[in-house]
Amino acid sequence: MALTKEQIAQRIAQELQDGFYVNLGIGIPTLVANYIPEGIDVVLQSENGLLGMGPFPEEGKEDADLINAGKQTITTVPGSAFFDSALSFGMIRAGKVDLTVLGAMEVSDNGNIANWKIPGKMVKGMGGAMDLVASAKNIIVAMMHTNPKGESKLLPNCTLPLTGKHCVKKVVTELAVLDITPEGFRLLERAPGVTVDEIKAKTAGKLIAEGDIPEMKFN
Amino acid sequence: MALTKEQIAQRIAQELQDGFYVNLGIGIPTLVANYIPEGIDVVLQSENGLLGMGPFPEEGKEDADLINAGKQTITTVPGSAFFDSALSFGMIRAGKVDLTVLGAMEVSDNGNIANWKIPGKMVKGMGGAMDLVASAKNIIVAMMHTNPKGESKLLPNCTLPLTGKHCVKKVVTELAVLDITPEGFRLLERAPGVTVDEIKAKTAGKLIAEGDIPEMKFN
Amino acid sequence: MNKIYANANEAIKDITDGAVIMLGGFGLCGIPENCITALVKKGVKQLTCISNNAGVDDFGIGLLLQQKQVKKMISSYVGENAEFERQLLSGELEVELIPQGTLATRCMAAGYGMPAIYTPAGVGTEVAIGKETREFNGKEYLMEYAFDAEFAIVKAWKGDADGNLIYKETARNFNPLMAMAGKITIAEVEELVPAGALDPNQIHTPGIYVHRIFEGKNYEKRIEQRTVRKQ
Amino acid sequence: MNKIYANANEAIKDITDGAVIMLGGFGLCGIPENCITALVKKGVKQLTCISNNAGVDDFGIGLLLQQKQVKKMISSYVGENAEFERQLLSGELEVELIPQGTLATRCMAAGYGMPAIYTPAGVGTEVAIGKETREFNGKEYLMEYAFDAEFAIVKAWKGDADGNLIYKETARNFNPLMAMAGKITIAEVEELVPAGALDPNQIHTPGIYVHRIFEGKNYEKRIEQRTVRKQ
Repeated sequence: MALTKEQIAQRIAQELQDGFYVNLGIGIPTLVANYIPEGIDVVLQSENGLLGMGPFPEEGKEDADLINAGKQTITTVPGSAFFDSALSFGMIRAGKVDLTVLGAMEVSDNGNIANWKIPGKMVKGMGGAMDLVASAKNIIVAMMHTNPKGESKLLPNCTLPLTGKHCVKKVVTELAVLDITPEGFRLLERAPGVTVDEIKAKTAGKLIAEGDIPEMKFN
Repeated sequence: MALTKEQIAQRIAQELQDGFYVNLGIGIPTLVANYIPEGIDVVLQSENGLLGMGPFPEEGKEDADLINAGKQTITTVPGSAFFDSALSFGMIRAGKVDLTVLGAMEVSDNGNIANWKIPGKMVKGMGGAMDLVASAKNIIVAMMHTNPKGESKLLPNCTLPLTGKHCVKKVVTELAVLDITPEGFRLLERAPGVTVDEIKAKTAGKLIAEGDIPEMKFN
Repeated sequence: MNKIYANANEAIKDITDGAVIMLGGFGLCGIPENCITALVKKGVKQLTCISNNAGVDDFGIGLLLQQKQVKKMISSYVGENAEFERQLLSGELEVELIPQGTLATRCMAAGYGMPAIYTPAGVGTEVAIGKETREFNGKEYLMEYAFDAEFAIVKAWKGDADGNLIYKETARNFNPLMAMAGKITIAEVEELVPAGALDPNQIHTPGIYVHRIFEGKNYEKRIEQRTVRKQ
Repeated sequence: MNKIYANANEAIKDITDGAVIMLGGFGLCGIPENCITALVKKGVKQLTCISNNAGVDDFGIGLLLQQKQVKKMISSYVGENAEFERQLLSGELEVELIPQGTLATRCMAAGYGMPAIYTPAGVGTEVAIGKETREFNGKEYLMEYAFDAEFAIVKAWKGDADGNLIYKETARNFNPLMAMAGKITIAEVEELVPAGALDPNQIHTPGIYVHRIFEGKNYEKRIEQRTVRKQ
């Protein structure tokens, strides 16, 4: 059965390691924060100028001066630090952020990503996405395998304007976990009960599915 | 009569204007701080990371964490701010410092300056001098007109390795105040009792002395 | 040397039609509310605004857009603004979208006297069109130029008479960078104190970068996405 | 994630012969005294030291020079050090002198992931020899590369368990810049506190840049030029 968005986040959270500094994008990526494995320390970076982002505030404790990159009210955790936007992207550009998780409209089998613009429709802007994808050491894309029309979002080539080239390392969808390799998407895991054939059918880009592909495990 | 070093500093202090941010080099330039005209506010920048440098501390009040670029113990004034060395040279490079006063071994009549190295002798390094001369909007050199051997330090060309090119705007020596113009040193003022002929004799670079050259005035 | 102005109207008095101005803030967080209101009141037009966002319809830079005072926005993200969208589609408004880190670093470059910087953001995308690229250590970078703005308008938490500024939490964002970058920098602060009242170790923007300062009034500090914990 | 080390000996344990290390401080102000002592004790040799100054004969980096542990110094000013002078003239020691602002900005560039920066410092001088120059807005600049150092060793006033650092007065100098620039950054602090004990608004170096931290001991904080007011 296909994963819920919460389960996609939960599966991505399994990639976290002790001591990781992590930037989580808007949407499914934000949910990853709810599934940080017990016993490890992960520090969340918000690119508007915070290391050590905590959960949303309790009702009545919202602080207009304390928001995340999605403009949501947030809190801090002990050991947090504020800084300006240049230092924020400086630490991203310098490779100090260990993992970036973000959403996408399209990913191609050579690691290109498109997630900021649909020509002809309203252009909201790239925000920090281009900086993040150009600099992050490790980028995981969290998205649905297909768009609302049922068309694959894992493509041979992105059709939308690119956010960055050759940068995505891994994709987690409601159906599968895939690595981006020089040969294309490599299927690593299937959602419980989802067949390799279904994943193949919904993946337009080059897909490598060798041997026995295990099901994802959740605790 | 030739000026004392204190008087050179005093004459340079007349160039200060209200609201100026000023960087004073080591030696005679440091003395300028003692002659800031009454009624104007001048903020001293120390390139090791301080705006709002105050006088030396009282005996017993020295603080090892609070020094100037000459490694001397200092104090702060109200409104001071500390910052790192990159921001310090950033504000210098961005032209935010209104006036830089520094010493020199040689100045040429096209505004070149040499003050950091004597080949064959010990090389101590340029410290912040190259950054300052390359970026300052307004550079005044405070120095003696001749070296200990009696040779002019105001030259057609510097003989020592340069610190910067075409950067000096004004020179104040024990004998004269001179502007650097496209035509060479322009004599603006004489030290009290010093003749134009003496200044001419001691200036090896091109010297323009037109009309009546007034004596410097001290309060 | 007096940097203290009575209010926003006085501080922005010489901003005229066609000016290039930077405005601090991220979303509605840390925006110079008093100065925006004063710019609306003054009715200055044809502005080029460098700001990470464009406010919302009825707050922030949205107020300037409503009055059609903005000729061009240079921003990284301009979503959630119907009047903005209308003006953009009708061709009344020019928009230059640039990556957020590039926006921040181009401000910083101006404040540090660095004419250009290199960043990998936008390589291989339409952002790179017409820009010089260069490879360092096997990675491709774009050369981006320092901003050149006449005015920077920022909002700080505390400021002193010498123009030293301290920001609060994530309301810092672009404010210290734009404060460094303006030829004339105007700071509005929630609390204006005498020189010497702030700890010199804790200054975020040294006063040398700030030319005018005033204590703002009636901060609304609107929250764009009020989000609270599920109980 | 534990960044806390017991002492300097533990924190520098993996620095080996031939390492490139950055050392914070300006003169003797804000230098990592404990780590320098530990490096002397460890006897590691052939070091390349990036540091604004080279200490004095019997303190700071001078202690490493005395033991002939340094192969090369990259500094802006190396005066007042007789042993240094002897080694330099005898050819035992290499020295690369670079302008102070260039030194600082090359550290910053590393911390900001910028491969190179432009500065006018040194244009037309021997510092420019062999370097690429470029004109922007009618002014000539040198291109200077970001530093690439394995270790940065810095000294802060206060630090917390997550590696966040606060510096005191002019002891800040190069420390936050080098802290950003090291592949592995080691911070010694006068006071180590639990995470959460420092005000997040006041952090100079965010912990993401700091890999190891320990509370130093017996700071001498020697004054190089004790100067007092004339009564």
